[in-house]
Order: sequence, then structure tokens, then C-alpha cells
Amino acid sequence: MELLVAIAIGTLTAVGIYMTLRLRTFPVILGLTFLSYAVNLFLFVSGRLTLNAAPIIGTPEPYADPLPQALVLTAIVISFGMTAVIMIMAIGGYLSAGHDRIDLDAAEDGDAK
Amino acid sequence: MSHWIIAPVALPALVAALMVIGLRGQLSLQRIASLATILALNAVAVALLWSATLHGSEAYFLGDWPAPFGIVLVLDRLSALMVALLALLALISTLYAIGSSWDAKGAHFHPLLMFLLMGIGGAFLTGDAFNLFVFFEVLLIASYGLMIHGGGAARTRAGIQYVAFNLVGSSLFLFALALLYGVTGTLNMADLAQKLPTLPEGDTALLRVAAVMLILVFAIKGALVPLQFWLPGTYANSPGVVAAMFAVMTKIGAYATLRAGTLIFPESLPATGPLLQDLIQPAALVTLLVGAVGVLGANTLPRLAAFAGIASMGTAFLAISAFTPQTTAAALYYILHSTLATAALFLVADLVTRHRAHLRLTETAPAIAQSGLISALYMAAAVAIAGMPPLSGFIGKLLILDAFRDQAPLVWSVVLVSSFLMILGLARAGSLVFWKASALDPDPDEPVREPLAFAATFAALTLLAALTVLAGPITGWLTDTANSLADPAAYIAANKLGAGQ
Amino acid sequence: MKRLFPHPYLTLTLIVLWFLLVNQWKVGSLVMAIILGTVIPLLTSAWWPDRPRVKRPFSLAAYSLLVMWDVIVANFQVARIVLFTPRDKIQSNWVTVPLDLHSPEAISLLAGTITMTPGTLTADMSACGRALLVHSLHAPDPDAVRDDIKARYESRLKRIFE
Amino acid sequence: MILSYALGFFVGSIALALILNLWRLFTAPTVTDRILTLDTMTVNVIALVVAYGIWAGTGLYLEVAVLFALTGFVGTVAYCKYLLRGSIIE
Amino acid sequence: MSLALIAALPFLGALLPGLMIRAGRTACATATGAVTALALFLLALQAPAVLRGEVVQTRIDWLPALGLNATFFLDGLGLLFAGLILGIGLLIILYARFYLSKSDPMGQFYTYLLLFQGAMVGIVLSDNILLLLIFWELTSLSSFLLIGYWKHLPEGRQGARMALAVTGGGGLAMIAGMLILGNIVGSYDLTVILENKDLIQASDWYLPALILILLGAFTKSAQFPFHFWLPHAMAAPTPVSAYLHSATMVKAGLFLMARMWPVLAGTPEWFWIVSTAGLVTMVMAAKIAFFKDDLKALLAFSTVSHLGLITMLLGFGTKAAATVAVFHIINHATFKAALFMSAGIVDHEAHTRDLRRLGGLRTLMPITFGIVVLASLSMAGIPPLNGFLSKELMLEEAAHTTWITPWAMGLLATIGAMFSVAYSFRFLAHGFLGPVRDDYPHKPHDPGFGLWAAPGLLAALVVIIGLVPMATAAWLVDVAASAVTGEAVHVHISHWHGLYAPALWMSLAAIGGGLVMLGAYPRLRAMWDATPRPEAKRIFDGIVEPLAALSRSVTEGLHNGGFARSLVLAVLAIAGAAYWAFDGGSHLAGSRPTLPVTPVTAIVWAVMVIAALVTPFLHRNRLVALILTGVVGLLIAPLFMLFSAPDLALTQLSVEVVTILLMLLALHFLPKETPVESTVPRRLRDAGIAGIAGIGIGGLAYAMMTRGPAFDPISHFHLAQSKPGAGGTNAVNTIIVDFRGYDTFGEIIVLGIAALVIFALSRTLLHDATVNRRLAAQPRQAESGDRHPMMLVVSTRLLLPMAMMVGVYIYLRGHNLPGGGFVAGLVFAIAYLMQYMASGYDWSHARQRYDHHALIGWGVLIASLAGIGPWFLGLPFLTSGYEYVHLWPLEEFEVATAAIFDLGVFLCVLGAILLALASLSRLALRTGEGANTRAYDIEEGT
Amino acid sequence: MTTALALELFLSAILFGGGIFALVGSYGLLRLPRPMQRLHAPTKATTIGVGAALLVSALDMLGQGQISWQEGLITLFLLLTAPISALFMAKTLILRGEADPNLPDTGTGKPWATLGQERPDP
Ligand code: NA
Ligand code: NA
Repeated sequence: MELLVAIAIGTLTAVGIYMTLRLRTFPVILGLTFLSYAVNLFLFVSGRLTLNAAPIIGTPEPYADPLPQALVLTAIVISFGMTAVIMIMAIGGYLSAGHDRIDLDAAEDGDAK
Repeated sequence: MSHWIIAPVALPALVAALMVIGLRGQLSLQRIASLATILALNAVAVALLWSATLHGSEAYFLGDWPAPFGIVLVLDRLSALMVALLALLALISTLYAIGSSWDAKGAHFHPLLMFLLMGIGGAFLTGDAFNLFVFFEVLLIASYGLMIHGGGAARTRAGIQYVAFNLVGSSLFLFALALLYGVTGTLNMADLAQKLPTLPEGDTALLRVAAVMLILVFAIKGALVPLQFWLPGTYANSPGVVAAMFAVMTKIGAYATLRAGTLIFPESLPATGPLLQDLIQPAALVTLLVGAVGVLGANTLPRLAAFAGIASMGTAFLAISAFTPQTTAAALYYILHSTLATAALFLVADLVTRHRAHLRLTETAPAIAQSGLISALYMAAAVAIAGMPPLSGFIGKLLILDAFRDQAPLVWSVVLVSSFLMILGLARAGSLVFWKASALDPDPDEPVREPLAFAATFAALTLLAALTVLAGPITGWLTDTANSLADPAAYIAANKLGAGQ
Repeated sequence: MKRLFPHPYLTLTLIVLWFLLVNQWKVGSLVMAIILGTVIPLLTSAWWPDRPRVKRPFSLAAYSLLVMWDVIVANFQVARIVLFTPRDKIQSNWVTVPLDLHSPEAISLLAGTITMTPGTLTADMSACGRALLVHSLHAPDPDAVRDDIKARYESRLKRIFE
Repeated sequence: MILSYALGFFVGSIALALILNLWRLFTAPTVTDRILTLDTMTVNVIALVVAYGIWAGTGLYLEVAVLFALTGFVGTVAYCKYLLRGSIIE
Repeated sequence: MSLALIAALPFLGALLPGLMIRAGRTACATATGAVTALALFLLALQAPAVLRGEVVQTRIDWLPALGLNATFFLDGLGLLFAGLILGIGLLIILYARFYLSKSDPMGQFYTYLLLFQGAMVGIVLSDNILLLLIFWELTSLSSFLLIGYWKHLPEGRQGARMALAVTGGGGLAMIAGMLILGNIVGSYDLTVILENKDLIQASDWYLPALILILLGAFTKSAQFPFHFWLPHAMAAPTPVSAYLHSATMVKAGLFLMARMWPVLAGTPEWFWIVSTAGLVTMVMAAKIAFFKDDLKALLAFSTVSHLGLITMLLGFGTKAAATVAVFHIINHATFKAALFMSAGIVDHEAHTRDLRRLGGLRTLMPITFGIVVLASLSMAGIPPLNGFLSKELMLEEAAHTTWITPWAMGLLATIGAMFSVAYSFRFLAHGFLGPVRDDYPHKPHDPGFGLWAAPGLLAALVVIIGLVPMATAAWLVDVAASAVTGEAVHVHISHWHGLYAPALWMSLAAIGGGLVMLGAYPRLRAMWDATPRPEAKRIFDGIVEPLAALSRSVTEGLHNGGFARSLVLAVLAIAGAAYWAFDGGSHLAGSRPTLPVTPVTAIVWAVMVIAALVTPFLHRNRLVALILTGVVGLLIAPLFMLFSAPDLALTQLSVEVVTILLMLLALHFLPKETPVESTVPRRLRDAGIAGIAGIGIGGLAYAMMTRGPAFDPISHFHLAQSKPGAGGTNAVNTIIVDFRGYDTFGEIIVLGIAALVIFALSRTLLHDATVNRRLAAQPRQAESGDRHPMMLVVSTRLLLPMAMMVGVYIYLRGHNLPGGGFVAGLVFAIAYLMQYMASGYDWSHARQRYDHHALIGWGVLIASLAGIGPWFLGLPFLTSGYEYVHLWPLEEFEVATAAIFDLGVFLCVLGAILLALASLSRLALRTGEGANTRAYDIEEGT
Repeated sequence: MTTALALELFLSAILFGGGIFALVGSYGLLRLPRPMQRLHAPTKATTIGVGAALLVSALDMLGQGQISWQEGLITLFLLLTAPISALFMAKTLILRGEADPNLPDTGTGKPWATLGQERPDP
């Protein structure tokens, strides 16, 4: 099972990086989303894999490591906030520049006052 | 004293919440609240500095849970120093924001600023590796909002890159933390410091990877080559006052590196040894050169300031990378200096920017209003950032050169050549922006507009002068700080590890 | 009373739901259920402006049982069509079902019923809200489908709601 | 004992269903079909979650099923609304 | 103390001109002069002691840790230079008062001048080489300002930059040299360093230090090959040229060589480098000076030549030569400053400095002529003027010095002297002799006393020193030379050394040759003009401009705004560094038993991985890409659940659906397709990079999962204390709201900030004209006429309360079972969003009774208050407590203060998501489109 | 045959049927030729598959003396929402011309809502 999960994490990372290397904001954001999936899983498995061992005290032992789960919760929420922000920025960039390329051109640099 | 440790986090959060609830659309009240909070933060920072100097390291056990199980804040000389620097810079930036009406160019400037302060303060104070991540994110997301404050195509698009790159950085941070927890089973930094020396041999490779990934995260924040690409576009397109505030944000990377390198992965740790030094030092040297070349080659004034910022980070990381008390003291002095100097340069660049038709350094533009005053400020800021006397940059440079006498040929030549390139670049830009422009269009004598903005810029430069004059006592204090970092026993002891067993 | 309980049936439904959720029969749960059953409709009443009239609540229960039975039957029929009817022999058809119902709740219930039951699916409504567009998966005689719907479901709903 | 075989069969069916869904997801002729497939997958996954709960003998996972149902519904409506109106919240 | 005061006075005084200029130009000059005079007076008070052979010292600790202290000392050399700087400074201040025109900002000028003066005084009084470096660089900076003073002149700006580049750059080299020196000796105190000649000269670091320090000195003193900046600095106003470029700054390099002479001189390296540079400079610059038409350019190259002469003398390394050098420093300062000022007077009066347009001024400007005669003859080395005395001594030294061959030095020195005579005479002859012309740009006549007083005084000195050197200058030469050589010097200066002195004949040859050359000037000039020669400015520009251009192209090429490339480099750097780190440690494969593959998990896994892998191939249709991303995200939830993390599954699911809503809202504005822009090789490269990252991270994950943690994980405490300590059975929840509630505090704030940012940006966008134009021009797809389908609206009426009920349930049970404030907030938010989707923004929002901002604010506030509350019990931030409460007729239930915190979480999450999506939907309301006022569009009841 | 065994057999049968239905639903998605037809399969068949699992889940606890009711909630929820999902997908097909084009007349003089004009706001 560990191997499968590792492969999943690797795949998500690779897909995330590949998409993040695209030239338009939307696929880049999707790529970052994939990357965050990979990260969350990676963080989660730092507590190792367990089956049917939800860390609810009172249910039969053993318990999965609850700490990484709590950390992943935090990470999920944070990455949601970040995705939301970059999304509105992508919209703003597209609406104000008329295209959604992610690369900056030297010429437009610093026109903001 | 102990509850004051949380004040740099709780106070801005509370004020921001109140602003969002009750002061929306009431800019003048928000300004008053912001200034009052920041003044209070300065007072708290002084108290914390005082406490750390008198009593050494002190931990604050959040939720009353013992370390390493709960989250601790640790006040030591270093964190107190960084909080004080933050508070000072916040004061300057806020005054400038008010004076220049930057804060009126969009919604929520002040709450975002408060949250930014909360995030940075939290990052400086935390003694927990994952909590550091959380507060990194707090400060980052606040910075995203501030960076795009005011809008505009270039700024927004630059913001996208900034966010995207930092999201990759945050991912890396989490990979590193997960690995660290997966290998060691703990997140408390003092606990890590205590446990790592007995790490089984077979785990060292993974630990080293975690360490390197962690440091590279900090390197992203600190714009270390080749992770600096996000910085020029971001800073050059940020509102000037935000870019000034960012001067302390890059320092968080430096701070965290210093903390990790002295506390968690000291050279004495068998698993990592000189890993950090070997990683950072070459990168820092290249960063310094890239920044300096950028100062000479920048095509706009804000970009020039951004590259100056990169160069200053190269210098700071260089000083950090040796992890000896002497270099650390030099690094700390340089961090104080370069934060204020970079901020001053950005503020000056903003003064120019907002009075000018275009910003390109490749051609002349009409003269700017109030150019006499602005050019004097520019001169001072340029002198500071280039490390010329009489401002503190020169002393910082001397301290670093002196501390690196063992590696003189390489380090000295890079530092000095970079200084040379920066002098060339700054002189070139200044001559073009101020002399050549006013030659075309001599500026009339006019009264000072936006006096608060000028005063804020001047204040930053005055602080640099103070840093110069008081270099003796300050470096003395910093040397003690560096010594305490070199021997983290007190820091670890403050965590009272094992009290909860 | 109407201000405190804008939708009494909703309140009742919520109380039942709470017990479904907590899965325990305690006084505390009842107190909580009553509190929530009161507060939540108050919170959401602005979005449910008019109170639907349910004339015969018990008939509604009977109707539910009928539909459930039909749902199960429907599934066997659909399964048969999917699995065994040759693709080109499936005679799908559109059916227009003119409505006698007026209450939006009742119309919605009818539309839902149509979708969940034998081989039919509500696909749209006329712009005036007086007819439903129903798609029948295998209906050689569309008129029969329409009549079946009207007789089996609409008439019952008419009695319950209007 | 019998139940566990039945459960195995059930899970196997869902698995097969999911793989059919996946195939459909990639080869769907229209985007609406993709949404339909997604909706179906959600329901299938709910079945899987419930089955796992039965296997594990715990009700801990039912909330996951509740949320899955909510999620699947809102997602499907949102995708369709997007295609119907462009803006999902007007 | 008083030494420090002398150094500080000009700096303090620099504030005065700016203030006094309001009181008038004379007041301004007077104040400036008074400052200088006071400093000079203080210096004079110290003079007797110095003349007695004492060394006056002042020490103020500044930065003892570094060894940088405000330490000053005054010996003969310092006295000589400080006297020159302040004395000539005083004269320059006087001169400038009358030289500057009314349109020149005089306050600025005097401020810069005093800054410069202070820096120079600082250099010569420093007893600490780091302090000296500070003053050294300050002279570069202040001279930059002075040279560029007339900023409307392009030559001024360029000259200033060139001077700064060369002297500042040299200064940087000198920093290194000085630090080396300090390191060899172990102290940065000059007096200590000066006592360690043997230590320094025996060190391996001697030569590098020497070269670096000489780089500083040579650049400052315009020695070959760094001589080129000086003539360009002549764009400065004449007082600046006279002060900086004849009397003081350019002598700083000489001062430094003299200062370091006791420890650096006397080695072959010193001899060869210094004397050669001096000699070459002397001859070459003299030659150039001869052909310059601009009076100031001629004087500038002459200065370079004389500096070369002095450098050469210092390079000889002998006591006698050093003494002559000191003497010539004094003499040169007098005649050259006088000449510069005279040139300035000519320029001021005739409005030109071009020798070709001058001539015959003798009768028009008799006073000036008198001054020029004396000074230029002194410069030519004509007896009995002071220039003759030192030049004679120089020739004598040269004649006795072996450089390559025994006679070469003498010969070259004579040739240099010959050129010197020639240009001096040319200055005089072509400027003042000859017929009076009628084509001057401005009719010249002698200036007022104020302008000629200073050069007049200097000319008088030229004569007096020349006539009675032993009475006027010898004492100064003695103390200064003693200070330089470190031995007692008693100089004997006379006009006549006898017929057998080679200098006599060399001198005669020089004068004769000079006269001949002046006679042959037209022919020589024609030859000179015909010879191609490198122009300094062009060379400098040829170096600096390409350097700047290279910097620009490197910088802009490197930081070209390309995101993908920066990311590729980042990934490669991270992967490379990680591999390197891994390789350097030791790795044991883990021995933790692995879990068997269960069918359910395998299915979910397979579907998720395949969906992910297909995404890059199908991503150009953005809706499809989004659906696939959604599939992956939705399938991660059951994975979490299967691996015993129901809380995560709940959160992942609810976040995922909100994310999808958000992305759909966004996609509405964005293009629906991603165009094909990258080439196949590029895509392959990206795939390769992605593969590296994937394999790396996957490998790490595998390595981590297959081993146990090295130490007992801290979460054992959380499991053990969850119930007894935090009062909850869901250990994940107790960590979130209690053990690590502080993380959660930060996390909800992140979410709150995100919403504020989204609100702020969307508001900014709505106020942006371009954005509004683009929004209005958005292509409209075929749209359904049914905006708010009735069935959805009706079902929402039931689903909204139901979902809320579920939300409350999830919130309440969170502490003990999967759930909690966060998921509850999301469920509420989803329920509201459903309502918004069903009936539209306006209709729904108009019925919303509370503000999203306030929800966020209250959320943060409540969470903060839950944190602060415990303070009043003396407990730390976020400390929680719980109690079991028994209230009849209810069963016993638990009340935990963590629930208050969780309520804050709930409110913040709800507010943040609603605010974020509401802001986005505000943007979607097209201009000119009316708000919906009905719950649904169907015409009910008709 | 004990009650427990009877229950188990009963539950197994339900699960067996549920599995079949779920499979049929997804198979229908592939097999049925026209988009509108495909819409029928999963909305019903799959829902019944889940229903089966939920029923078993609810009754499984019966052997231990208690019934889990939460499954009822999920079922209710699915029944409430499945028709709306189907409606929206059908509307989408109609709007995009992917449904069978020859729609019948509404008989009310007004068009079908999806194809009609937006109703102007008063
Ligand atoms: Na929870
Ligand atoms: Na607690």
C-alpha cells in the first residue's frame, strides 16, 4: 500500500509541476492545486499509513497519528485561501491586461503607480 | 512580562478584526487605530528587548500545554530584535502610507497591514516549526493583498507570479516539515535540537534532505539565487510603501535560516555538519553579484531598488552562512541596516515614481516635483544601500569583511566588486533621474507636499545614522546575541522539555 | 406564532432530522432539536417567503411510500432497458405534461417524482410554469406516459396541497 | 460471513462501475456527459464509503457520505449552471 | 578631543550654509569661512606641540569590537596636510563667494565643500585605518556632488560619475588592502601599524595589500593608468577644481602613500610599482598638458604630472626623496591653486578658457597677469621661485636613482621637466602675452579684490618660499618629512648646489628644451593632432557603457519575467540540493511492515492516479481540466477516510466543492481554452522536470512511510491527553482547537485575509475603467432563459435548513467525533452558496441579515477573545478548560471553552467563503443588467 | 435459521442487488447511444445502489441492538437532490442542442424555460 501511496504522491507532484510550467494562469493554478494535493498527502503520510484506526479515543486501538491529520487540516485550509486569492488575481490580471499569460514582459514592468 | 510575548501577534489581530467589524470605510479612524497599534507594538518591542536582555530566553506555552506537545513562543534576544525591527519599520511605512495616501487607493489597507504585522511577528517569535509555516502563510497572504493594493495590470500580473512562486515555496515548506516530523516525530524546534544529535545513522540522509529543503524555503523568502526570480517583478510593481515593508519580509528568510542553522542544524550536528554553510555560501555570493549587476542594469528605479534588495540579501546570507558568533553579529548588524536602507530606497523610489511621467532609466523624463528634497533623500539612501560611509552600510560591510578574513580572496572580492557595481549603478540612476532631468526642466521652488511621507523617509535614514553612531553599543549587544545563538542551551532550557512527561 | 414559526412543517422536519443525526433518544437531544428547529427556520425564512399549505399531511406520507415503491420498480425497468433492450430498439420520447398544480412546492415534488420513477425524467418546464417537459427512456406511447403521470402522481399531489 | 462476500461483491461492482466511469470521463462525447459521469462517480464513491463503513463496523464515516452527497449535488448543479448561464452566481 | 573637533567642525558647519543662505550670499560665505577658520585656529593651537616633535592624539571609542574607533592623531604630516586643506579651503571659500553667479545655489555649494573639507581633514588626522577609509570614501562622495554641481552640464554629470567610479572603486580596493594590513598587524590603529614594518613586509599578504592600497592611492591621485578621470572633473566650477583637483583631494593619494611609507616603502615591489607609475604619469601627463587648449585642462594634466612626480619621489623609498616629495607637495599646492584660480578669473572675465581664443591679457588684466607669471614660472621651475627649489631637488634624486639603467630615470625626469616648462610657458605666453585681441567673448579686465585676493596671497607665498625657504617652509618640511620617514629630518634647501650637481644641467636642459618646444609649438601641435591616441573618456565609456549594457542584458535576460523558467530553475535547484544532501548522509531502508493493498483503496487510488495523469493531456479545454482536477480532489477525500482520517475527508470534500465553485466563477471571466503555445521539446522538458520532482517526492514519501519515526512522536501525548486533558475524544479536533489551537488561529486568519484581499481586489477592479470595458465586452455564450430554475429554488428552501442542521451537528460533535467548527463553517457556506446559486446574488443577498465582513471580524475577534480570556486567570493565550454540566432535566453534557474558539473558527470560515464568492459574483453582475427581484423566473400561478 | 442469519442473508441480497444496480447505472452511461438516454441510467440505478448500501449500513447495527438513522438522512438527501441534478443536466443538453432536437410544444403558448428569453426584472 505504501508504494501505491508514494506513487500517487509522486504522480500528483509531477502533474502539478507540469501544469505549473504552462504559460497561462488557469493551468498554472490548476497545477498549484495538484501540487497542494500532493503536499497534503505527503504531510498526511508523515504519520504513516493505518487502516481503520481513526484517532477517536474510545474506539478500538490502535490509533492513527492524529498530529499530521491536524496539520493537513491546516494546510488544506491555507491552500484553499491561497488558491482563492490567486484566482481573483488571475481574473484581475486578465481583465486589466486583456490576456492571461503568466509571463511578464519587461515593457509593462512598473507601469503601476 | 510573560503575556507580552503574545502581544505582537494578538494585538494586531484584534485591531484588524475590530477594523473589519467597525471601521470599514472610515479611513481616518483606521489610520488612528493603525498608528496607535504600531506605537503600542513599538513599546511592547522595547519591553521585550529589555526583558530578553535582562532575563535571556523565555518561552510562552500557548494553551498552557508543555513543550514539545503544544506550541511555544520563544522570546530570546534574536526574536526580540527582529520584532523591534519590524515595529520600527511598520511605523515608518505606516506614516509613509498615510502621508502619501497610499492607504486610500483600495480597500482594507490597514487591516491587511495589521495582519502582516501579526504574521511577521508570529514568525519571529514562534518556537515551533509548523507554526512557523502557518505564520509564514499569514504574512504571505497579507502581503499578497498589500502587493496588489491599488490594482493595475502590471501590478496584478506581477502579483500572480509572486503568489504562484510562493505557493510552490509553501509546498516545499510542507514537504520539508512532513519529512522532519516523519523522521523525528516532533515539531518543536528546541526538541528537534535536543533530539537530533542522537538520530540513528540510517536516518541521516532523510534528515539532510529535510534540512536542505527547509533552508531552500527560507532561501525563497530571502531571494537567494536561483530562487530570487520572483523578487524584482514583485517589488518593482508593489506600491512603494509595501515594497518598503517587504524589506523586512526577505529578512524573515534570513532570520529563519539563522535560527535553523544555529539551533536545529548546527555544524556540530553529525548528521548535517557543514551542510548549510556549503549550501548557502556559494548561493549568497552569486546572489550578491546578481543583485549588484542588477543595480547597474536595472531599467527602472523601483527595479533598481529591488536588485539592491537582492544584493543586500546576498550579503546578509553570506554573513549568516558561516554560523560563527562573529559573522552572526555582523549579519545581524547588516540585517538591521539593510532592512532600513532598502526600505528607505523603496520609499524614495516611490516618491520619484509618483511624481514622474515614466520610470525608465534608459531615457530621460521630465523633472520631478520637489526634486531637491527627493534627490537628497535618494543620495542618502543610495549611500546607505551601496555601503558607503557615513551610513551604517559601510560599517556593516566592514564587519562582514573583517569576519570573513579567513576566506578573504573570494568573499572580499565578491563583496567589493559588488559594491563597485552598485555604486556605478546608483550614481548612474541618480544622475539620470535627478541631475539630467532637472537640467532639462529646472524645478521651481515649491513648498513640501506630503510632508509626512518625506518625514517617514527621513526617519528611516535617521535611524541608519543612529545605527552608525551607536554602532559600538549595538554591535556589542549583537555580539552577545550571536554568542547566545551559538550556545542555544538557554533557548532549549526555556522550553522546559520533558516537563509534560 | 407565525413570526416564531414561519414554517411549522419545516420545524417538525428539522426536529426529526436532528434525531436522525444524533441517533440517540435523550431529553437533551430533544431540547436541542426544538431550539434548532425554531432558530434555523427563523434564520432562513427570508428565503422562503410564502408558506405552502399542506392540507393532508398524512396523505403526503402515503404518497412517499408509493413513490419509494415506484422508485424500486423503476430501477428494475431501467436496468432491463439498459442491459437487454438493443440500442436501436430503445424508443425514447419527449412528453409534455400540462400542469394542474400551482404551488411551486407541489410542482417541484411532481417533477422530482417523475425523475425518480419508471423511465421518465423531468427535463424542463415551460417559461410560464404551466407544463413540464418529460423525457421518457422507452415509451412507444408518450400519451400513456403523460396520462399515467397525471393520474398516479399529480392528482394525489393536488389533493395534498391544493 | 455471507455478508462479507456480499460486501466484496458490492465493492467489486462499484469498482468496476468506477472504472467504467473513468473510461467515460475521458471519452465522453459532450461536456455534459462528463458532468453526468462526475455525478455518477460521486454517487458510486458514496456507495464505496458506506460499504467501507459496513466493513469497518463503524458509523464514523457516514458524515463523509453526507458531505459527499452535498458536494456531488452542489458540484453538478454548479457545472451545469456554468454551462447554462456562464456565471454560477448571478 | 580637539582633534576630533577639528575633524568634526566642517561636518557640523555643513549645516550652516543652507541656513545662512537666507541671510544672503556674503553671510553664507562668511559662516562657511568662519567654520574653516575656527578649525584652522584649533589646528594652529596644536601646532607648537607637533613642531616640538610630539604626536597629539585623541581617542573616542566607537566600535571597539571591530577595532574601528574615532581615533585621531596629529603629527607633522597631518599638520602639513590639515594646514593645506583648511588654509587653502579658506581661500577657496573667499574666492567662491565672488566666483559663483547669483543663479548658482550657493548654500548647496558650501555645504558640499564643507563636507569635503571635513572628509579630507578626517583622512589626514585619522589614527585608525578603518576610520580613514570612511573619510576616504566620503571624499569620493562629496567630490561627486561638487563635480556634478552644475548638473545642467552633461560633462559635469559624466565627470562626476567617472570620478566617483574611479576613486570610489579604488577606495573599495583600498578597503581590502587596509583590512589585510590590519589583519597582519592585529590592529587597525595606524600608530600600531606604523610600528610593524618588519611584520608587514615579511607577510605573504604584503604584496596584495600593497597593490590594493596603491589602487586606492593611485586612483585618488590620478596616477597612470587611472589619470583619465581628473581632466573630466574639470567641468566642476573652478573653486572646486582648484580645491579638490590641485590642492587637496588628489593629494589624498599622496598623503596615503606618505602615511604608509614607513611600513610599505623600501621594498623592491614598492619601488618598482610606485616609482614607475609616478614616472610614467609625470612624463605622459606633462606631454598632454602641453597640447591642451583649455586652461583648466592644461592645469589638470599638469597637476597629474606633478602628482606623478611626487609619487615617483615617494617610490624611491629613500629618506631624501621622501623629503623632497613633502616639499614639493607644499609648493605645488601654492602655485597650482593660484593658477587654477587665475584660470577661473580669466574664464569669469573673458567667458572663455580656450588658449586659442585668448592672448594679450597681459595689459587687460595686469593683476591677474602678475599672479600668473609668478605661479607659472614657479611651475616651470624657474629660480628663485619655490617650484624651482623642489624640482631641483627632485632632479637630483632622479639622477641618483637606478631605474632599469642608471641614467634612464634621470633622462625621463628631465624630459618631464622639459614638458613642464613648455606648458607653463605656453600657459603664460598663449594666454597673456602677444597682441591684445578684439574677439574675446567678453571684454576682460581685472576682477575685484575678492576674487584675486586668494590667488594673490598664494602667489606671494610662491615668492616668499622661493626666496627664503629655510625660514618659511623648512620647519614644516622637517616635521612632515620626519613623520613620513619616521626619522628626524633636517632639510637643507638652497638655490645653488654647485656646478657638479647633475640637477643644474638637467634643469637647464629642461628650461632650454621647454623654450624650444614652445617655439616649435605649431609644428609639434600638428604632429600631435596627427597622432591617433586613445581618449580617456572613450576608453572609460568603452568599459563602463558595455558593462552597464552587459549588466542590463544579463539582468533583463535573467529576470525576463518568465515564470516557467524561474520555476524550472527552482525545481532543479531544489532537486539537485536535495540529492546532494541525501547523497552525503547515510540511508537505511525502512523496516516498518507495510500495509496490504485493500481493494477499495486500490480502486480509489487507481481512479485518482489515472485522472491526474490524464489531466495534462486534456487540460486545454479548461472546463474539462477543472472537472478532472475536481475528480482527483474528490477522490483524495475517501483516501483520507480509508487511511483513518475522517476529519480530513470531511474537510477535503467541503473545501474541494468550494474550490470548484470558485474556479467556475473564475472561469466565467477567463478564456475557456488554453491555446497551444509551447513546443513539443519544451513540453518534453517540462515533463522531464516534473518527472524529476515527482520521483523525488514519491521516493521521499516511500522512504518515510516504510520506517518508523526515530523518536517517540509527540502525538502520543495528544492521544493520551485528548480526553483527560482537553476533554474531547477526537484527538484531531483537540489538537486543532486546543493543543495546537494557535495554528488554527493563524489558519482562520489566513482565510479571513484571503477574503479581504479578494474583496479589495474585486472592488478595485470594479472601479477600473479598462476592466469595466472588458467586462462589458465579454463574449456572451448562448444562455438559458431560465436564470433561476424553480425546482432548485424550491429544493433549496428545504436543503438550506437541512444543511444548516447538519452544520450545527458537525460543529457540536467535533470535539468528540469527526467534525468541528471548520467543517461546519464550510457546510454552512456551501448551503448559503446553494441559495445564492439558486436565486441569484441580489435576491439572496438582500435577504441576508448580516454582513460577511462582520462575520470574519467576529470570528477573529471571538477566537482572539477565547485566547485572551485565560489571561484574566493568569493562564497563557488560548488555554482552554472543560466541565461536565448537569442541568435537570437534561443528561450530563460537556461544556468546553475550546468550543468558543471553534465558534470563532466557524464564523471566520463562513464569513471568509461567503465574502470571497460574493465578491466574485459582484464582478459577474454585468453592467446595465438589472438585479433579480424574484426568487425564480418561472411565472408562477399564471 | 436464526434471526441473525436471516438478517444477514437479507442484507447480503440487498447488497448484491445494489451492486448490480450501481454497475448497471455506470454501464448505461457507456451503452446508451443518446445523451438524454444516458441521463436516465445513473440517476436512478446508481442511486438505488447507494440506497442499498445505506440500508444495509443502517440495519447492520440491528444485530447489535440499535439502528443507525443517519443513513435515512443521506437517503433523503439523495432523493431530494438527484432529480434536480438530472434537471440541470437535461437543461444543459437542451440548451447546447445535445438533446434530441425535436422538442414537443409546451402547449401553453410559451417556450420551454431553457430556450426562452430571460424574463426581464420589473
Ligand atoms: Na474535528
Ligand atoms: Na488547554
